[in-house]
Amino acid sequence: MARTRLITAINDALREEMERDEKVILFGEDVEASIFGDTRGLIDLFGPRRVRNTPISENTLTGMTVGAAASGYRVVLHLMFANFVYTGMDGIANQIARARLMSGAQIDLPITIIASYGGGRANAAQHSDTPFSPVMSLGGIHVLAPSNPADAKGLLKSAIRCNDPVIFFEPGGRGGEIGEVPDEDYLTPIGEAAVLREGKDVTLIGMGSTMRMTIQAADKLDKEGVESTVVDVRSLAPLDEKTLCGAASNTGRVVIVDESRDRCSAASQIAAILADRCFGYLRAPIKRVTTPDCSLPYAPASEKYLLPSIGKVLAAANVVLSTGETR
Amino acid sequence: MARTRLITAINDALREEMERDEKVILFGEDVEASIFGDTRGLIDLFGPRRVRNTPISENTLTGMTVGAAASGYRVVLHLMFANFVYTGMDGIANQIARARLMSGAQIDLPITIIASYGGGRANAAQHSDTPFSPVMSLGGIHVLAPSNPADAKGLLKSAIRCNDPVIFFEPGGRGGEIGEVPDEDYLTPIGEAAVLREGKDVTLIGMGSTMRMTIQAADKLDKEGVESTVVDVRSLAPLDEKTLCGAASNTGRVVIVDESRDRCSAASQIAAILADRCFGYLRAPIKRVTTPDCSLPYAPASEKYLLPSIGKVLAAANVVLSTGETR
Amino acid sequence: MKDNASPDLSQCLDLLRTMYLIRYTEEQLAEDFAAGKTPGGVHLSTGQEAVAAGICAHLTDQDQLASNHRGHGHFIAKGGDPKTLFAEIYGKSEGICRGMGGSMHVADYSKGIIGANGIVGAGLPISTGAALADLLDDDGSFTVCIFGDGASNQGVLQESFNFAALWKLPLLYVCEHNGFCQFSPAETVTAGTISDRAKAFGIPVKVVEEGNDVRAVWNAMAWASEYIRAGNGPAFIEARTYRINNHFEREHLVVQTPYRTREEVEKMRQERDPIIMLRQWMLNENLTDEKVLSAIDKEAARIIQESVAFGEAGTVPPENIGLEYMFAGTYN
Amino acid sequence: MKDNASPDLSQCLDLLRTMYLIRYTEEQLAEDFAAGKTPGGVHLSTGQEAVAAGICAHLTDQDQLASNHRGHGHFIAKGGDPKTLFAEIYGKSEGICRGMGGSMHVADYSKGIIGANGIVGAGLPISTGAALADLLDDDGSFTVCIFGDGASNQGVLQESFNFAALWKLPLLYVCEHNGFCQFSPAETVTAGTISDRAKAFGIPVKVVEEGNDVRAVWNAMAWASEYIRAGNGPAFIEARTYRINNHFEREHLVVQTPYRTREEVEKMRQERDPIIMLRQWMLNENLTDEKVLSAIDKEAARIIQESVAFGEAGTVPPENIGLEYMFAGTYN
Ligand SMILES: Cc1ncc(C[n+]2csc(CCOP(=O)(O)OP(=O)(O)O)c2C)c(N)n1
Ligand SMILES: Cc1ncc(C[n+]2csc(CCOP(=O)(O)OP(=O)(O)O)c2C)c(N)n1
Ligand SMILES: [Mg+2]
Ligand SMILES: [Mg+2]
Repeated sequence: MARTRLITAINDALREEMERDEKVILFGEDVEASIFGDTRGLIDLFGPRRVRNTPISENTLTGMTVGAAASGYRVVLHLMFANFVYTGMDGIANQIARARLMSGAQIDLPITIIASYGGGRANAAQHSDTPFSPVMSLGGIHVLAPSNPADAKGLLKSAIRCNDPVIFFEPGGRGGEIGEVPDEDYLTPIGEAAVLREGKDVTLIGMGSTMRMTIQAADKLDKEGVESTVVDVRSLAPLDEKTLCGAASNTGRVVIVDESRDRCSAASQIAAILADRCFGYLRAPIKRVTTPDCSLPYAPASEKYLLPSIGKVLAAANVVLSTGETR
Repeated sequence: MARTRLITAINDALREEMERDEKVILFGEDVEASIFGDTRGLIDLFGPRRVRNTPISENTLTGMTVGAAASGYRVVLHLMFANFVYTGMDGIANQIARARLMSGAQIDLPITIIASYGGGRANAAQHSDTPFSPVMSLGGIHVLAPSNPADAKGLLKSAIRCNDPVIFFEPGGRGGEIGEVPDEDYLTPIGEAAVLREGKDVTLIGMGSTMRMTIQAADKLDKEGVESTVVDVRSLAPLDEKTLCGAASNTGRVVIVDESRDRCSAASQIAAILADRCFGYLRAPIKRVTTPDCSLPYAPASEKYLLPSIGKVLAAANVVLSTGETR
Repeated sequence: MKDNASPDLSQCLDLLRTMYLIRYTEEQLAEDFAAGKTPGGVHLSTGQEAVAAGICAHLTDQDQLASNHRGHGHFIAKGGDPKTLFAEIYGKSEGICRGMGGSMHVADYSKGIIGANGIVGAGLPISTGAALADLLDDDGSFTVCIFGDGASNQGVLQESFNFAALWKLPLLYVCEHNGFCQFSPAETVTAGTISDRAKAFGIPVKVVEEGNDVRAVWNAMAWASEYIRAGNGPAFIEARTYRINNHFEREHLVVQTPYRTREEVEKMRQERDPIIMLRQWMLNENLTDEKVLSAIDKEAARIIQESVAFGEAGTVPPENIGLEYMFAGTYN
Repeated sequence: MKDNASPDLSQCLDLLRTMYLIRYTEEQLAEDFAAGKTPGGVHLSTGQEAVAAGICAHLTDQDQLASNHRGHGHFIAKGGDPKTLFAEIYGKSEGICRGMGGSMHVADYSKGIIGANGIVGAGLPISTGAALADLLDDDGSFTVCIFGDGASNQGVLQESFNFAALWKLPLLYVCEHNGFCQFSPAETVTAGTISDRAKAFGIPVKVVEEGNDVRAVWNAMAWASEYIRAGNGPAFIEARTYRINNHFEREHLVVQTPYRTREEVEKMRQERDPIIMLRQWMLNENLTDEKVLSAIDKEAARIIQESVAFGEAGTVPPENIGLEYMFAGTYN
């Protein structure tokens, strides 16, 4: 194990997979200079054939992945900010997510799209979205949102080796967060949530950028004598319904924390699943801590006001702890 | 009241609003010839200044609405098939849905986008989506999905008069469905669900293309002595949470029917709201009848297999009627 | 390469065969649609056969071809099996896409047919990626993207030009200019000359004014394929043709105001039928005789009838198969 | 209109004033960013002032201007109040967008400034719609869209060309070609000459080789505005300039490999500073003297200092205001 920054873990994953399989190619706008640091240095190691700076043409970039992947390459596209998912949406939604089905499974599409999401840095409305659900809703593409360096590395490696399309959502502005990362080659499986701790009183479910505050809220509750089960969703599509249901049923009291706008969020999807599959175990309303249905303003206090926070997680936890049936 | 086809009601709404306000302009691909019939004849009445055939350029079409609307026009964009929402997504998501906020409310954006959605006609994966949630998740745009001619007319008129952006989802292939439409000028308010009938046993919530089967399921249940509360959501964003909660609480047993793919669907959002706000009234798991997370195949039986149906609604109703607590 | 390169006799007969196959396919599908035999809609390419035939004559199975919503002809010309085409359009398991795609999505990756597409213009990014793969493979194969005049107004065309020009991608653009974008005459929605758009990126261009003359298309393609295979980067062919059929076979039900005259269509049918044009030329030049030509005609008709029978005899895909085809579910 | 139209003395002094205002704004913001005074990032236009000044000198408040992520200069040149600009970038309620937009979204609709934009290329569709409104209004006003060389690779540029050419939209395209697309030198991501892309649609073009010569930009714009106001449809100006500043003010923290040399930047700063160039020319031509010029300089510096003070004195927007601004909530 080594203490590693999130962005370094991602960079390591890319490097290791490019070393492992020469069919892996990477392209995107300024992937050489690497604005976030995640693709830094790859051009020096793998050269301009496999690492390509591109023009600003998101619609072509997303669609291109299909042609290259169907021709036998393992394609990594760096889309920079997650708001550009919208800019290149046709390729993602109308092509990547359904080309295999439409072909009657003639082809595999080993495509990984990387995009950095989230607010809190006064990047204003066009550089701060958390567009999990527009991609989750497509069906034909896996959606990953790691919260820590080890998972980021393990999930990205799985994504690249996966013969199906994956979008890898990188939590924006958290490249510096540090965690222990195994030294050996490892994969974090797609489709598995992680139960970070088990406690009998309340279940806190977080994902990606909200995981840290979720854990911190659990720590606070712990000090007050409230024991939390804490789940990191990690894979938003496919969702690990079994683990989520198990964790929710343990306590019957659930708070889901997701930076997406509330409407049709990952949090809402999880709540819907629980309200169906674990209904009998629920003891209190399922609470969602999400961003209200609003784009993020520039002014920091106005932006912060809308985003999930430890305080909001605790407030929601207190509601579910104090309402509903007792055990 | 007059018996009117759905597509005629929509055409009437467009004509009446264009007559009422000469600032209303309409453009889109082949809006003159009108592939669905909804814009038929408008070119003859209002001429080529106000009714414009456009090139195939969805990204520009959606973005253009912002420039024209901010300049004082009331813009109607016909996008043809709802899958082209993805093709023109940047304009919708990064511009239309947030331009007002980013400007500090300097401008209003009276924009109406019309798109025809849904499967069941072997149109294959790229012409059959029900992309409610990618637009619902944006926050800054109202989302309407009428199920009958009267609501279609009333909601479209409201959309055009609304000083905010609206997407109007037209149920594909149902233009011929007939209903009573008031003779006088009327508006159907945005943000209000309609309770179509009240019954004490189960609450069936439908929207747009699934409303008909929802009503038919209710009729069948009625014959078996099961009384349904039936709700037509109509406005997917904003959602009429009050009416939905009231209708759900009446029976405590809820089935939500939505043609979207399940993940992050409108159905999931409604389920999440109910699991939070009406928890104490729920007597059974909340069931969703949606399309599995898969694009629609061409082969009719394989397509049909995935889509909601009366049978699936009844099966879900029977589950919620037979599980959970009795009253 | 000589500018007057011309197909020899056997090549001409192959071109004729291909055009007949396409023609009979489309005529059959028009009937099938009218009879309710195709579950979904079809966009037919009757009258445009020369483009598909002339272009694909220069391609191998290693070369790739991306097509559009009007893709039956491209599929057949590129070597796709009409049997699997009919089975597909009839929605059968034996279809090339196992009934999952239908008319707008026919693809046979084993033949380098990387897909018709229901999104106008979407073949352009896809073939840009395919051509990138060709470049990396460096095996002399290249990718062709066929698209319509209407598709030319999708910005991805110019985005793709830019990639192809910058990276010298082995990519051929073929604009099948049939004069209409759905129900809009081209000049009402398309400014300027489409091939000029390619020139702005330094991409060399050939405009085939008579795109129904399969020999002219063949000739332009001889130039383009030689140019691209030599590693020079992308090229562009604009072929002027005409759509004899409706835009789609439901058209008469939905379009109430005519966007072209019956006379215009009739004139085209009579004067610019690519099959008649090629036959006539061969006879005039005394290259062959009616007997040979008619044998090709009959043989094509027979193949299509067999294909129809194959399609009809096909089985309905298992209802629940869609979800299975979504993902490979495998890892490398 | 004469090809050698040239700004007169008072116009030159106005141009100088505008360029000073922009320069001092950007220099101030560079300091502010370094000092942590701007909540978000900033893209500065130091060295590119001539384009903003020369273009906007020909515009009225009725004319509209859509800009990009590097939009402070365009805002000021088009008549935006630096006070509300600073307040905006400081995230204050008194900001032109009430602190909701920040640097990348400055807009003043009352002045026809229809918005900077954080999505590269997005100004193009928006200004196409604005120009459609101009066409319908038919009041002689027109719309300008300023975008970078990098933005030229977004397909919406050509989509917009097509609309503008077809509908004769009163729309001026201004490509502010500063040689870089973020950290990529233009030639590595942009094929051919951008203005050729406009020509393909029949749109007339002026390339200003020395886009740091404000008089040259002014001259091109005199032509373009006269051409467009006369109802001829769209026009295109490509102005070659150079970005002296970082791409954004965080650049040195994220970019480890230099994409240009210090010497190149230094040379540009010394030899092609648009402010120095204009001053020098006026003095050489004996049109004015140091005193007049220095008064303009000082006046601009004072205005910006006042603007900074205004911004600093501004109030923080109510936390919960975002939701309120989302929708008008009204009906017609
Ligand atoms: C993105 C998108 N927009 C619109 C359509 C609807 N549509 C199908 S074919 C067509 C016209 C295409 O014209 P062209 O490219 O010239 O091809 P042609 O039909 O003439 O062969 C249109 C608008 C579509 N399928 N996809
Ligand atoms: C759709 C989109 N893609 C990428 C970016 C990131 N980005 C911001 S500025 C920029 C470069 C723009 O270059 P250019 O248009 O030449 O303008 P300049 O910065 O040189 O003024 C890029 C890639 C973005 N903001 N939007
Ligand atoms: Mg055409
Ligand atoms: Mg630039």
